Amino acid sequence: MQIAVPKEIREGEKRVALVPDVINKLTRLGLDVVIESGAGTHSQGTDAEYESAGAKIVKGDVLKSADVVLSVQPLTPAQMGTLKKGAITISFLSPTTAVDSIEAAAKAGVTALSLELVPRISRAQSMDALTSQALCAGYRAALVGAELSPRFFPLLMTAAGTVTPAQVLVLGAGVAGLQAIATARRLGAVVSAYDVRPASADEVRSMGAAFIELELEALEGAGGYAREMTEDRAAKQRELLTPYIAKSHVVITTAAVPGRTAPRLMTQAMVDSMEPGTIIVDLAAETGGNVEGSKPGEIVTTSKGVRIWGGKDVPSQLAFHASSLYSRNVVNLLTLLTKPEKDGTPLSFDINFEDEIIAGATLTHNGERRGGNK
Amino acid sequence: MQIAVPKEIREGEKRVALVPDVINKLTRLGLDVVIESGAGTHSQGTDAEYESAGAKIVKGDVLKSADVVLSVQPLTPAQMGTLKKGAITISFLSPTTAVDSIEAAAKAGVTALSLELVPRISRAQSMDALTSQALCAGYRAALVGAELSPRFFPLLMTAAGTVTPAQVLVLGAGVAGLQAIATARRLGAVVSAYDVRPASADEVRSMGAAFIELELEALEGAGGYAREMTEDRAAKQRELLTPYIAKSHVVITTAAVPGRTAPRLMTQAMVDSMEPGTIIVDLAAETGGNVEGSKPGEIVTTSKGVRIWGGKDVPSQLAFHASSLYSRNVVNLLTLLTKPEKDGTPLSFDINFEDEIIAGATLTHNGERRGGNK
Amino acid sequence: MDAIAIISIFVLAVFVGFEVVSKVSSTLHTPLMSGANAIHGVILVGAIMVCSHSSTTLELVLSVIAIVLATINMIGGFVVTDRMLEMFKGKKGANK
Amino acid sequence: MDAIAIISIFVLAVFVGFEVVSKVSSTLHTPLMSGANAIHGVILVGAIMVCSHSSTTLELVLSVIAIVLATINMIGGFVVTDRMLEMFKGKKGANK
Amino acid sequence: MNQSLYDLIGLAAGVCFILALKGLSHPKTARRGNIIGAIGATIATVVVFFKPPIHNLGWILSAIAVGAAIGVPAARKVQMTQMPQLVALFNGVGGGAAALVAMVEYQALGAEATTAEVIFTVFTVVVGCVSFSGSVITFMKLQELMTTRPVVFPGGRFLIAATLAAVLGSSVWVVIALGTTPLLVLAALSLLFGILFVLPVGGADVPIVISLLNAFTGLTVAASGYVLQSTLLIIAGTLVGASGTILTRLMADAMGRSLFGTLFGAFTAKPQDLAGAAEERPVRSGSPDDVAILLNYARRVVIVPGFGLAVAQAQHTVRELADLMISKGIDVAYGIHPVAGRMPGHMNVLLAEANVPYDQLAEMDEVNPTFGQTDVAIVIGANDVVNPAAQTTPGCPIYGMPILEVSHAANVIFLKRSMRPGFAGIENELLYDPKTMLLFGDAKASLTKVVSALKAL
Amino acid sequence: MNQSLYDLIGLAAGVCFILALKGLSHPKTARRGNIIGAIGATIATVVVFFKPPIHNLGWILSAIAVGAAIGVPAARKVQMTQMPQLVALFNGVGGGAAALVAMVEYQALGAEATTAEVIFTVFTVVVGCVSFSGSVITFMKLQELMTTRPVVFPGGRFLIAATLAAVLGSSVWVVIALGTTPLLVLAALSLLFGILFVLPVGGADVPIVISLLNAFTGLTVAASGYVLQSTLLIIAGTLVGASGTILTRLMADAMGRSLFGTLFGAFTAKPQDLAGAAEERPVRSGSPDDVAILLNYARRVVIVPGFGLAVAQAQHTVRELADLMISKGIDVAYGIHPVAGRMPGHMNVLLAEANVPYDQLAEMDEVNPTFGQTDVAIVIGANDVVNPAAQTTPGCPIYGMPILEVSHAANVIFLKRSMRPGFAGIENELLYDPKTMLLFGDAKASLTKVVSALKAL
Ligand SMILES: NC(=O)c1ccc[n+]([C@@H]2O[C@H](COP(=O)([O-])OP(=O)(O)OC[C@H]3O[C@@H](n4cnc5c(N)ncnc54)[C@H](OP(=O)(O)O)[C@@H]3O)[C@@H](O)[C@H]2O)c1
Ligand SMILES: NC(=O)c1ccc[n+]([C@@H]2O[C@H](COP(=O)([O-])OP(=O)(O)OC[C@H]3O[C@@H](n4cnc5c(N)ncnc54)[C@H](OP(=O)(O)O)[C@@H]3O)[C@@H](O)[C@H]2O)c1
Ligand SMILES: NC(=O)c1ccc[n+]([C@@H]2O[C@H](COP(=O)([O-])OP(=O)(O)OC[C@H]3O[C@@H](n4cnc5c(N)ncnc54)[C@H](O)[C@@H]3O)[C@@H](O)[C@H]2O)c1
Ligand SMILES: NC(=O)c1ccc[n+]([C@@H]2O[C@H](COP(=O)([O-])OP(=O)(O)OC[C@H]3O[C@@H](n4cnc5c(N)ncnc54)[C@H](O)[C@@H]3O)[C@@H](O)[C@H]2O)c1
Repeated sequence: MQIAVPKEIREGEKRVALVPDVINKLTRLGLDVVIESGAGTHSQGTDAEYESAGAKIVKGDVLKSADVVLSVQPLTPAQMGTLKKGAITISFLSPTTAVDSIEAAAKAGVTALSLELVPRISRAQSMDALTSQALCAGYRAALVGAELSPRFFPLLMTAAGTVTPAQVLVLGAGVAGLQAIATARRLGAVVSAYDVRPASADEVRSMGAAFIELELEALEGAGGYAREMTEDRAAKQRELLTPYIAKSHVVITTAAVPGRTAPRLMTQAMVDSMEPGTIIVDLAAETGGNVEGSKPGEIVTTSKGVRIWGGKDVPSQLAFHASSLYSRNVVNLLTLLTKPEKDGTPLSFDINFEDEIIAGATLTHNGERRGGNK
Repeated sequence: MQIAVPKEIREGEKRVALVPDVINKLTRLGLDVVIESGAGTHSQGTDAEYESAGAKIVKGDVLKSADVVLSVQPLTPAQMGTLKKGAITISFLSPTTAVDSIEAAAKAGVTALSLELVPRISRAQSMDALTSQALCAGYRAALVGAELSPRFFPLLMTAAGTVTPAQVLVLGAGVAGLQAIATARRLGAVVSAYDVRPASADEVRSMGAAFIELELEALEGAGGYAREMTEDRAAKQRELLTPYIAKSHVVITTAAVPGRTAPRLMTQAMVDSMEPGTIIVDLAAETGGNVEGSKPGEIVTTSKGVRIWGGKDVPSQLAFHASSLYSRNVVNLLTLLTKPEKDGTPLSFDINFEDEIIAGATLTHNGERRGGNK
Repeated sequence: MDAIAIISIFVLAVFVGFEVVSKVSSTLHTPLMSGANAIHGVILVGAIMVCSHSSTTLELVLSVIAIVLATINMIGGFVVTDRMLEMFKGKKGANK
Repeated sequence: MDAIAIISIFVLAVFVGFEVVSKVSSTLHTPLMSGANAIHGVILVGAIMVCSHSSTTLELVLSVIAIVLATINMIGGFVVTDRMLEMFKGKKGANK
Repeated sequence: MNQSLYDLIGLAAGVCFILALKGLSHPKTARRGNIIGAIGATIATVVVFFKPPIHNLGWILSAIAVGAAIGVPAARKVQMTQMPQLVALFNGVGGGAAALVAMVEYQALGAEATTAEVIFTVFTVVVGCVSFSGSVITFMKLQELMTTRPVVFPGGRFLIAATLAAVLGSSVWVVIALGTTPLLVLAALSLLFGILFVLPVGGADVPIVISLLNAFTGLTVAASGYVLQSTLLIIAGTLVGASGTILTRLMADAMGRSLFGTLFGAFTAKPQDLAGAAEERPVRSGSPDDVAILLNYARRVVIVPGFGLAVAQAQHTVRELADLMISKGIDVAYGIHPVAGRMPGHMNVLLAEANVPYDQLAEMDEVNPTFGQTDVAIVIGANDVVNPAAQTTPGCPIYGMPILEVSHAANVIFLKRSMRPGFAGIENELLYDPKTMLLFGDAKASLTKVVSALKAL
Repeated sequence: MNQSLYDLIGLAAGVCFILALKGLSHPKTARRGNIIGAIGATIATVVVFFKPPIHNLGWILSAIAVGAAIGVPAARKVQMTQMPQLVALFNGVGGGAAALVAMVEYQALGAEATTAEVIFTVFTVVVGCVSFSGSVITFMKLQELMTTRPVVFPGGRFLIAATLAAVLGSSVWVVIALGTTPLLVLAALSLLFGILFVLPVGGADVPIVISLLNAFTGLTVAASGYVLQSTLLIIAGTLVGASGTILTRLMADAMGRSLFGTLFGAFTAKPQDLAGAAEERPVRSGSPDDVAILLNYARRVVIVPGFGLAVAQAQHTVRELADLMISKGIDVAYGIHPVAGRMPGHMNVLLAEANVPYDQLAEMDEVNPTFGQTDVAIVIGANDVVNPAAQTTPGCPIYGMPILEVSHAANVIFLKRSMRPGFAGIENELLYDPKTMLLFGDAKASLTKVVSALKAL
């Protein structure tokens, strides 16, 4: 059985789906691992390291002969076409944006699993790549805020006067938001945060930050995710948040609603209410942006001197650890699919839809599309 | 009496010698403050703010009529020429690199004070701009290290495996080094540090970091600064440091010896001993570099995949707070020179060489050069 | 012995009793109670005294019963207390 | 009063004395010493007793001196203790 | 033997008892204290034989032998959990002995008895009998020979009041009329009163009542001492009476019970009140002192932090506790579950803030095999991550998630505020496990108390 | 008055004394305790007049009046710093009184005296006289009426040993020969012994000796009680004797002195030993308990951290202390000097790590004006930043640097390890200031102890 990892081809993607460290977990199961030469370049995994970890390095295409293809970004429709029938592909295959690839997978009779759709149950946490990558993004967001700000984050009382601490506001306190809070707090900033989910108040406070209570009804959907809200409520939320935003030195936004474009938390006017020299870090820039005017991968400076950093491939900016966490998620999912050799029955894969995780994550199987269960 | 602040003209200099906040300290003494329009642009001080703080905004030259000129970078020889005889200029006037400006100042009969030469006595700490700017640089250095590293700084135990903490090594534990230690520690890294001064062992430990004891004699000169060392000792130090460097993920170097080019702490071979993906932050790049191959203002990637960030105008990267601290230092020094109005005798300046601080900091007076006292 | 002496002794013993146990951690409540319980088994001494000078059979029978009961109280009490305290038995010598 | 009673009283009083002061913070050492000092001023009672039944002039003189000394000890002792304790005088009512 | 010497030796025995109680008040000296007490008792018993004249020596020695033959094996064989009832029984027989001694002495004194002696005799008989019958009932309750629930019946309050009045009445009768019959009547009424007094006491209050009856017995011994002119009995009895009283109050406080309510429940309780008490699954909840003692005598402790630690912001306090344990030579590790808290690495962030050295943190896979050698696992504000349902209850939301197997440790302590479940919303069977002790309250407040208690040990 | 009633009232006074000592052992109840003691003494004194026959009433009342007229003003007017010597003097006169009482009673009993009574009398006279003369010498030392240094002269050891032998010898003589003369000789020798006993004691040990003499006096009172058949005197005297003994040991421990060394210094010390003791400038060093009490009764406390706090890594412990004080309703602020530590913002980094809320941190300019209303400034591992030399000593390396003006606070506490100076290497006069208390030791260890002590209050 061959597990293949192609080089990521999307511009800006620096992660890799398997790091050398985890390869022995697969080989121990009896699986062969094939890595496209150079796949780990950006995440500090050299071909030599892969080889000594027990993988085979192949220059050029690795997909054709593969039984399982592991990647970070979904395979392109063209790549899907080259797969064997019955092959398995695991990646961040988004049912909303990667429609073509899913079509192609179904057509090719490929079993396509999406890490985005792994249900958020406790048992699946070790396969939850959304969480592990959000962790990286949240950490980065706080660092970027500190890096761009012309101010210190911590309070410092010095002979040349007192440096007051930065006021950091985090909007959206999911996995990324909480990590951003933690990191900014560690640097000494005064952090406050807001989220629509009622449970998040306790979570925010448990990080030592202040929670902003707005007089709005809460919104919590299934699996701990937020629900989308009406435009009315969104407008009201923006209005109530404005004073908090105006007095912040750094605002970090991480709000997302699964399968939707990111909610618009800050309008141009809100951005303009901020002081010159303040920083906005929009982690949701790629999915539409929480902040009006943010552009993924760019730093936009407004006419009022506010800089908006639009996140793009943020976990890739922490390529080493992001890859390493992602690899473990993928391997854990793959292990779930694997029936190890036992009593003579050879090693095989078993797409068992009884299992809620597999059922949830599978998008195409045997030429058919499946809904995912979320 | 007119105090003038010109716009900084050196490329990359974003600080300003007076921020709006401190202007009232001067006007309260009866001094007039004139600011060149746009001087505060990069440090978030608009002309309007200066005006409302009590300064006069002048478009174009402010030097000719000034009694005192405050700046961050030394005035150019040309600028010196335009000053009134007897005028005072205060800036980072380095006796080693700004020789021309000092000549020009002497020729123009200008009293030139250098903040670099303010003696390191307790009373002068409020005027010690080297310290305040080193503080900014040290903080930035740690942030840059975290930002560039493809690894997390903190330890995190997650469902997708454990992220091990980054090993950060700080070489040179002066003001900047200690602040870098503090910041890296806050982010959760495991920090160790080395310095030649014997007192620094306790100082490093007091920041919660490990001190690296090398079997070398200590080097401490006057005023708490380090002395230069022989090439033999330097080579030995490098040899002994190599194993520590090889296992670090981020190395931050801040070593300096006043009035000398920065000591070479790391050779190419030592850089090459590091793993790919590791980061070196060389704060001393501008003064010759602690690290072989570092270039000020650039990120050099070695053939082995190590990235070396060469510091250039590092405090300018924290322009707001760096300016604000610098302003207070300058104002404190200026206040020391000022004889306030009293019993009818009008406000005046008094360059009293009895005072050890003034004696130490003055480089030219009444057309003559003075040694500084260090 | 005169009354005032007895009362003095009583009063002082009350103070000693109060002071001695006034700060005891709750884990020791039961062993302490049990130890105190064993101590009042010294009524055995009284029982022996009355038995020794008992003249009628009734007195003898009653006082023999008293001795049996008092012995159970005293000996059993100390033994059971000791067992309760087994957990404190040098499980860790290194302690302070 | 018989000897055994007196000894019992003595022994019990020793225990009470030990227990009562066994955990006192050092700031209270001096006031406590001073208070105890005042207490032994009750020798005044003894002095009054001997004065009351003194028959010779020598006895009278000595016992009158004893009364004076004992009174100084007792009254002075309590007053000075009180003064030492002034710092604890409800300086803060809000305390607990 | 010379009377003075005899008395002095008696006094020495009394001093032993004081030292015994003193010793028993501290964990470190408790065993030694008990032994000193036993030595004192032995001295006292032996010396009495040297005070001639001694008659009936054979009877006396045989009776002692019989008593020892009953008491020692009972005390040796009893199971840990049954000790309280044994103590109750021992206390009862002690009270009975005191009552018998008083009655015999009363017979012996006959008409010579002074009024004071009669009064003390009456006191001894009444209290001794109450202590005897009351203790027997508590024994039966604890041994589950009868219901552990408060026994309350209509009119019970009046019956008990009437019995009390009768006891008082016949006491007066004895003092005035003297004679054996009144005394026997008094004894019978007292026995009845003892029963009625204890019947309405509910299960949890029983230990308090035992302690009180114990103090009572002490007083009867002191009273016998008066009648028998024995300083030793006076001192020993008074000591037990006084310390028993204080102890009763301490116990009531520690259990959060009102002493008054416990004792006079009999008079005030109405049947429906008590019948209404909800029958809940029993959990073992402890005090900070209990936790501290468990920790103090442990060799290895694993701290398992969870979301509750973060909510309580108790990171600094937990570090303090760990440092304290380490300074006592205890091996301490933090067992970090990968999903403890609400964010990946939540516990790391928290503990790093408190400067917990990284090398004290152990990952789940590393720490799980060590629970077998762990004396105490202290679970602070965690729940799901130690919930055995993940292994035992297919279909529950956490089924299949690896957990920290704290149940393999010799003792498990939970610090949480209530019996509420954690994030996943499922009950944790481990909370009801007999080896689990619960310390209810905010984690920070609880830890602070544990630290103080541990320092005091 | 009925003898029993009289005795009972005496016992009540004894109970008052017990409660008094108990009260005096805790800051909160200390004053009340003293008052209870005074009440007890009053009761005891008043009731003695109701025990007829009373002769010489006039003399008695006048003597009391004279005693009061001397004692009260002395106690009222004495300055805080002179209290110890007054206590010594009071103790001495108490001892003298006891000796006199015994001598008079001895006269009165004449040949009727039992051997036991004679022995007790001898004891009272000896110890009372030693207590008297010893106390007078300590008074003179403390009052600086004579040198405070140990007085040691060649052959002193032999002289003192000889005197002791003489005292013992004449004691035996009194017991055997009876009569007034031997008793007077004994008294004289005892007085001499008291002087010789105390002379070699050095300044710092004097309080310990006072405490010991105090315990001695207690025992003489108890002995008088035996002779006078007064339970009250026995109880009161024994209480003072016992508690005084314990207290003496506690004091010696707290001062880090060996009790044995203090007492038998007289016998063992050689002149050169003591003469060699360096004469250092006195500083007032305290114990963690002292610090805790100062803090407990403060309304406002300012914490001044410095480099030593960082060296000791005591940031978490200081926060604990602050939290504890805040929970007691004390107003707490941290006074942060701009150059405290070794790096700009050093204290901020440190305290942020311990999660000290930013709003508790006050800059120098903000906190300096408030020291006047501050009860305690606690300086933790800082030195230069509070050194008044910066304002008073032109030319010193820190002259002209603004400092935290902690000397304006009512009390200053320094936590440091030694008398060594700080970074600038200059002595800090504030360490010798009478309002300064030093707590030596590593800042973290010291703070931990202060926290425990404060919790216990
Ligand atoms: N780590 C992640 O990335 C992540 C993200 C989302 C969800 N989760 C889930 O969160 C759970 C984590 O498990 P856990 O054991 O850490 O937490 P948990 O199962 O939620 O249990 C926390 C316990 O702490 C107690 N508690 C709350 N506040 C307290 C306080 N102030 N003092 C004392 N106790 C307090 C609560 O009991 P009382 O109310 O009785 O006090 C509760 O039982 C898992 O189910 C995991 O799947 C984890
Ligand atoms: N902030 C800056 O940027 C900077 C930079 C360089 C120099 N400085 C200078 O550093 C000084 C700072 O003043 P400071 O008051 O913070 O420090 P300091 O004057 O150096 O005093 C520190 C004190 O802490 C005590 N100490 C050291 N370790 C201790 C421990 N483990 N436990 C308890 N006490 C301990 C030392 O006394 P013992 O030895 O008796 O314990 C010492 O007296 C100033 O002179 C300043 O000019 C400041
Ligand atoms: N049980 C599990 O196994 C498990 C695992 C991981 C995460 N979770 C839970 O799921 C939650 C969401 O995780 P996520 O970070 O991946 O979510 P996400 O990335 O989908 O969203 C980020 C955050 O944005 C918030 N948000 C959405 N709309 C908003 C709006 N209009 N204004 C403000 N905030 C808005 C959401 O509430 C969420 O907290 C987490 O907080 C976590 O508690 C559970
Ligand atoms: N007393 C005061 O008022 C005062 C004020 C500020 C700083 N200081 C002291 O002065 C010291 C130096 O301050 P700085 O940061 O401005 O110094 P700096 O910038 O001149 O040098 C930075 C550090 O590099 C170190 N260094 C030099 N050569 C080295 C080598 N070969 N290897 C390793 N390290 C080397 C130096 O020891 C110094 O610690 C500080 O540590 C501080 O304690 C004193």
